Amino acid sequence: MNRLSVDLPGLQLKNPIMPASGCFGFGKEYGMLYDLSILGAIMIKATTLETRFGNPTPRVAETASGMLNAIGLQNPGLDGVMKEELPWLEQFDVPIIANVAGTETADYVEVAKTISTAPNVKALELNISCPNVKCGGITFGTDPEQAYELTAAVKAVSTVPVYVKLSPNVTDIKEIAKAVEAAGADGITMINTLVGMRLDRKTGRPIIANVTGGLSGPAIKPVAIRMVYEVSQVVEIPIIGMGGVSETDDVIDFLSSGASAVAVGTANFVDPFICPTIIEELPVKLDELGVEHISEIVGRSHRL
Amino acid sequence: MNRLSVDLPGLQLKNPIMPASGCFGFGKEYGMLYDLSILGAIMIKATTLETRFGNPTPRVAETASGMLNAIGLQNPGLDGVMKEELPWLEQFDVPIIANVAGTETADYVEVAKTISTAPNVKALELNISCPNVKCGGITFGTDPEQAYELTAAVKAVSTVPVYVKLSPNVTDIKEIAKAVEAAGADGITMINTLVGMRLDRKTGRPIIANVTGGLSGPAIKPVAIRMVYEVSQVVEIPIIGMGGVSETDDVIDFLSSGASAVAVGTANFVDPFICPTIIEELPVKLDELGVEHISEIVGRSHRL
Amino acid sequence: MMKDRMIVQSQRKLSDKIYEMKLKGDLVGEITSPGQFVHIRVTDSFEPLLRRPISIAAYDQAEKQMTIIYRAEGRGTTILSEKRAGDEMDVLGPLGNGFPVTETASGETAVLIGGGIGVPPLYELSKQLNKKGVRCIHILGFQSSEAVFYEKEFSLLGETYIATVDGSQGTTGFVTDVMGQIEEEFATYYSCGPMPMLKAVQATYSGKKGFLSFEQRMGCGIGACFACVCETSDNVSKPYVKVCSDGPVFEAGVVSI
Amino acid sequence: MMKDRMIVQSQRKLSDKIYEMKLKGDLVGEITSPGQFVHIRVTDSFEPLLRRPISIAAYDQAEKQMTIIYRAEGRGTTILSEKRAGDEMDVLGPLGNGFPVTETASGETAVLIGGGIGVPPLYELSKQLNKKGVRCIHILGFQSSEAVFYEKEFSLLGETYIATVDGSQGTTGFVTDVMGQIEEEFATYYSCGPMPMLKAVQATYSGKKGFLSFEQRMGCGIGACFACVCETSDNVSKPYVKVCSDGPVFEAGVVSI
Ligand SMILES: Cc1cc2nc3c(=O)[nH]c(=O)nc-3n(C[C@H](O)[C@H](O)[C@H](O)COP(=O)(O)OP(=O)(O)OC[C@H]3O[C@@H](n4cnc5c(N)ncnc54)[C@H](O)[C@@H]3O)c2cc1C
Ligand SMILES: Cc1cc2nc3c(=O)[nH]c(=O)nc-3n(C[C@H](O)[C@H](O)[C@H](O)COP(=O)(O)OP(=O)(O)OC[C@H]3O[C@@H](n4cnc5c(N)ncnc54)[C@H](O)[C@@H]3O)c2cc1C
Ligand SMILES: Cc1cc2nc3c(=O)[nH]c(=O)nc-3n(C[C@H](O)[C@H](O)[C@H](O)COP(=O)(O)O)c2cc1C
Ligand SMILES: Cc1cc2nc3c(=O)[nH]c(=O)nc-3n(C[C@H](O)[C@H](O)[C@H](O)COP(=O)(O)O)c2cc1C
Ligand code: FES
Ligand code: FES
Repeated sequence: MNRLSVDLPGLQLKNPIMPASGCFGFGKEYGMLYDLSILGAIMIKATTLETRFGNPTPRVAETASGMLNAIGLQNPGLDGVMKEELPWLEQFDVPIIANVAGTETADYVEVAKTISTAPNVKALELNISCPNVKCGGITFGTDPEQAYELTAAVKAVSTVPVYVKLSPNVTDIKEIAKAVEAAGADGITMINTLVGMRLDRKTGRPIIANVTGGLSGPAIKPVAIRMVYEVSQVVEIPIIGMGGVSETDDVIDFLSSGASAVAVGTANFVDPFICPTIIEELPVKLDELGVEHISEIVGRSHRL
Repeated sequence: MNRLSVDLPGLQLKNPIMPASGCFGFGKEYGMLYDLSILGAIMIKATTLETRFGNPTPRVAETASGMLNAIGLQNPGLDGVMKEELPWLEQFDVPIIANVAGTETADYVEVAKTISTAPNVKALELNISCPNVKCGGITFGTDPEQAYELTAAVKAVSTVPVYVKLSPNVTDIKEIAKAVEAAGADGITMINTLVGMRLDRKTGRPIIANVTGGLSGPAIKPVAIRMVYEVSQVVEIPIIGMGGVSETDDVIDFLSSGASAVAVGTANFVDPFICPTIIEELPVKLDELGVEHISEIVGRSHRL
Repeated sequence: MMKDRMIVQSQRKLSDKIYEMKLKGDLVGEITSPGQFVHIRVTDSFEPLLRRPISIAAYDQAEKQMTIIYRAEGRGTTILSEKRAGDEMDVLGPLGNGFPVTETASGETAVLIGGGIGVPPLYELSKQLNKKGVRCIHILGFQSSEAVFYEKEFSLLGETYIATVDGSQGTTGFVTDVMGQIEEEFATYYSCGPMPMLKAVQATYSGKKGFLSFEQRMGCGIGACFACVCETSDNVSKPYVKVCSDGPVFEAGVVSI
Repeated sequence: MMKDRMIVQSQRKLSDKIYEMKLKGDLVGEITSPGQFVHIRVTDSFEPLLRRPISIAAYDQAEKQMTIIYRAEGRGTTILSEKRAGDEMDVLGPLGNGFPVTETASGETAVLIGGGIGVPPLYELSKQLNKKGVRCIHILGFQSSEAVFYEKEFSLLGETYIATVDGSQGTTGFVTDVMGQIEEEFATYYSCGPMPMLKAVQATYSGKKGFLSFEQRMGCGIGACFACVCETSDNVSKPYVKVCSDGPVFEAGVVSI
């Protein structure tokens, strides 16, 4: 028996660890460092209908135990991803979760329809929470009705299960979660970044050219854990948790809070081998906790 | 001329630095370490109508560059504050900002009415954003209409200017800010803590007995700066900024983002002398920036 | 109370994960009783953010030197264990109210009961009691023989019984298992250790005059933040006490446990 | 590219805030050209979080040793400056594509123009060009005489002109003020420094074959995060390049500045 295996809609994962969207490109760079087949899955960079150059630089700024980014969904566009990136990833025995972004429902639908047909794309991750694009993105993620509509529209065309990625920048994340579940979402991924800002000490102006950026890294973990804890108690669909995962203990925390699998974002920049390291250490942690299979700790923070 | 003086409704501050509510008690403890008269002001611990014991312990937990707390507004109640705490503080030449909390409008009104008559209370800070009490508190801070009603009710009875303390746990903080301004608030204080959680590594259960707690410290500074930047551009009333201030440069950041004065919370626990240290270092910083008076940098992040 | 930049004089490993560190600085001059603690900032960075409360295990005012003994478990104490002689550290203290040596008269007997990292403050206490002419009996509980420390130091100050949970040294079980075996009369008891142990000790010695040192997670360490409160028993006038500034030592019966 | 735990061999202050550090490790064996950089994790904690990109200033593959020169300005580089010989550090590299030594033939002349902390990678470049028989002229710009470093080292490799903004050493003004004075013919130029300098250099030597090394704030350092992109000029087929993996060195004219 594989002690780390996780079964989710569309996804048979060898282990619950996957790089988070936007922090791993389309795998090529990290593929030079280790064999991508060891990963549970890969969440690829957001794909939009057209090629996007993204925001002006500077696009990143460091903060206390965190970082801000405002990449602006730079990507080669649906065509490029279908013709180059996804076929390249086929050499690995790893399910791909395609992060789908857009500015209006029609783009999302078109990207979802096409990308879900790629043989290695086993699930979609609907990005309704990107804080770094002017229109679209986060507005779908902060209004339960819009989130419902978009999810339903994408579900109608996708040939693979659809996970919806939630924004933490809301008064009540449970409402959004329930709305996307009602619309037919197969799972939830959470959280995307918190909107933040850093100023240049000399000029007093924002460092990020886009003014605001998305805060990620260990700093946001307490907020992410709280939200997974809340949402996992009001929805039936599984959650892939993320936000500040930087070491194996953090994975245990996310699973305990109610996530079924965990994505690693910013930590890849700090330690490019973090995913393989965590995968290696997980069985040791299970031994320490006296647990046979990783699923046993899912939701133990609120289980009776 | 005093290069650090700041004039705000009801408050003539020697300098823009004041301890944040809940992080300085009623001054007695820090008063053993330095002369409280050097401070710009003091925001005292939340006062409720009745004595409150607060939440069970553990009430604090450390997180990456931050901490969670769920004190639960423990305080000696209006009577105790009026009879013991405020008179004790009269020995110092420092304006007091009284943090007013409650569970329903009537309590807020009663506390505000009485406490605003204390001779050294120069302003109220309406706490509509405490995440750690079951009812009241934060619910007033997440709904613009409720925030409006409560502010108007308190304004009607207070004999001193009223500042309203905003919660960051909302989809759009600008709306709440505009609502309290419309209700007659004289100023805004922001931000209170983000709701977060930490689990025990062995049991997987929440460390904080109250389950969730409020996240404060350097980790939340990027969110606070972003929110002050946003709010200061949509309201005319002044802002007292806070969230992660730990060194003099952080004060410059908050002023640049649009705050007129700055409160220091968690950092008092890390360095009990942080307020006097910042007050001493500020003129040196102004020299470095080539600025004569501190007011010149207020809002420079978005000034043309 | 003062904030001092103290200098690390020495660091040595005593047993599994347990370290003894000696520190020098003016702060030592302000210590008034055994059982007070210091609040240590282990790094100048903001991660880990909070100070760590650690008891003063021994002090020498002439030399301006004090000893702390701690378990390197989490992030903060691990960083502490990496300090070397000569390093400087930001220490706030002495904090709180320690064990009252005055409550036992010369010629009387005191029982000192410690568990794990609750053992250290009893060392200075025993030294002071001994100096005063009090006879001390020590009962020290640990997980296993690998965790035991300062057995010899305590033995020099009085009879010393060890209990280990796994039975690898001394009595198998808890300190209370040893307590039951002691038949001598004593005037007072003093105890420091985890909450369940304090509870058991207080119950076993109910009716006796005793003093217990408590632990709570702390924020400020000086009484301002209300992080470290404990409810008091019904027969006490205040509804709560703060471990950091009212304690950490309370007379048995004061804190509701 | 590899992640190596390199050992600090030496650390020394060169001038105001500027430090030279020597590091040893297997990573050195993979360096292929001057102008490549390493991505350094200055602490094992998560604060500061991100790695810092620093150019390789010199390397010796036989000794597995490399030199970096950096300015201790912000939080990360200040921590770097506190390392002592014997300390270990997590270093990712070598990263990126450096200066093409092959673009200048033996017997030809190259002009190397550096500004501030852009000077270090030119040192290894000059060593390699010299070894090949290329004549090197160095133009190095600094804020003031206190900031000048490696003047002697460069002088040993060729004519070396210094410009300082405040005129306290060499020519008063910018590197471009020196460039105007050089009348000799040269085959290529190589430059590293702040963006305004690179812009001025490219404009002054327009039409000449040149190579510029760029800086951008980075996330991953290996091409995955799209933090460090630059727009390209209209005459290039790709709309953007990544400084970390396509650069940091680009032929003049490629990047839109
Ligand atoms: C008055 C007092 C005296 C103490 N004396 C000693 C002593 O002499 N020797 C010793 O080894 N330990 C002592 N402790 C316990 C010690 O403070 C904790 O073990 C230590 O803070 C844990 O820090 P960490 O970095 O290892 O753990 P982390 O897990 O990194 O700590 C995270 C946070 O939780 C707090 N925390 C975790 N465990 C405890 C605990 N048991 N008590 C209080 N706060 C905790 C930390 O202070 C920190 O804020 C004492 C505690 C108190 C309250
Ligand atoms: C390819 C490359 C090579 C470099 N080579 C050198 C060198 O040889 N010597 C040297 O002194 N400096 C070099 N730099 C600049 C150096 O990376 C920054 O000075 C350094 O990262 C600042 O870190 P800090 O901790 O001092 O500042 P902080 O203000 O603490 O930095 C905060 C964040 O901003 C980033 N940052 C700040 N300034 C810069 C900058 N100028 N360029 C890129 N990122 C920045 C940091 O990496 C960090 O993520 C190089 C930069 C690049 C991109
Ligand atoms: C540089 C960067 C780029 C990102 N790009 C995307 C993206 O394209 N799509 C998306 O859904 N999330 C994106 N994210 C958010 C991450 O997937 C993740 O939700 C977030 O960073 C929190 O996890 P972390 O703290 O582990 O980084 C990006 C994050 C970073 C740091
Ligand atoms: C232990 C603790 C207690 C607090 N109690 C209160 C309170 O009683 N009333 C209130 O308005 N805010 C309270 N706060 C919030 C702070 O005033 C401040 O808004 C917040 O901590 C952010 O600032 P900081 O990051 O500087 O701590 C408390 C914060 C802490 C850490
Ligand atoms: S730790 Fe702040 S009151 Fe005790
Ligand atoms: S730093 Fe990530 S792509 Fe260049």
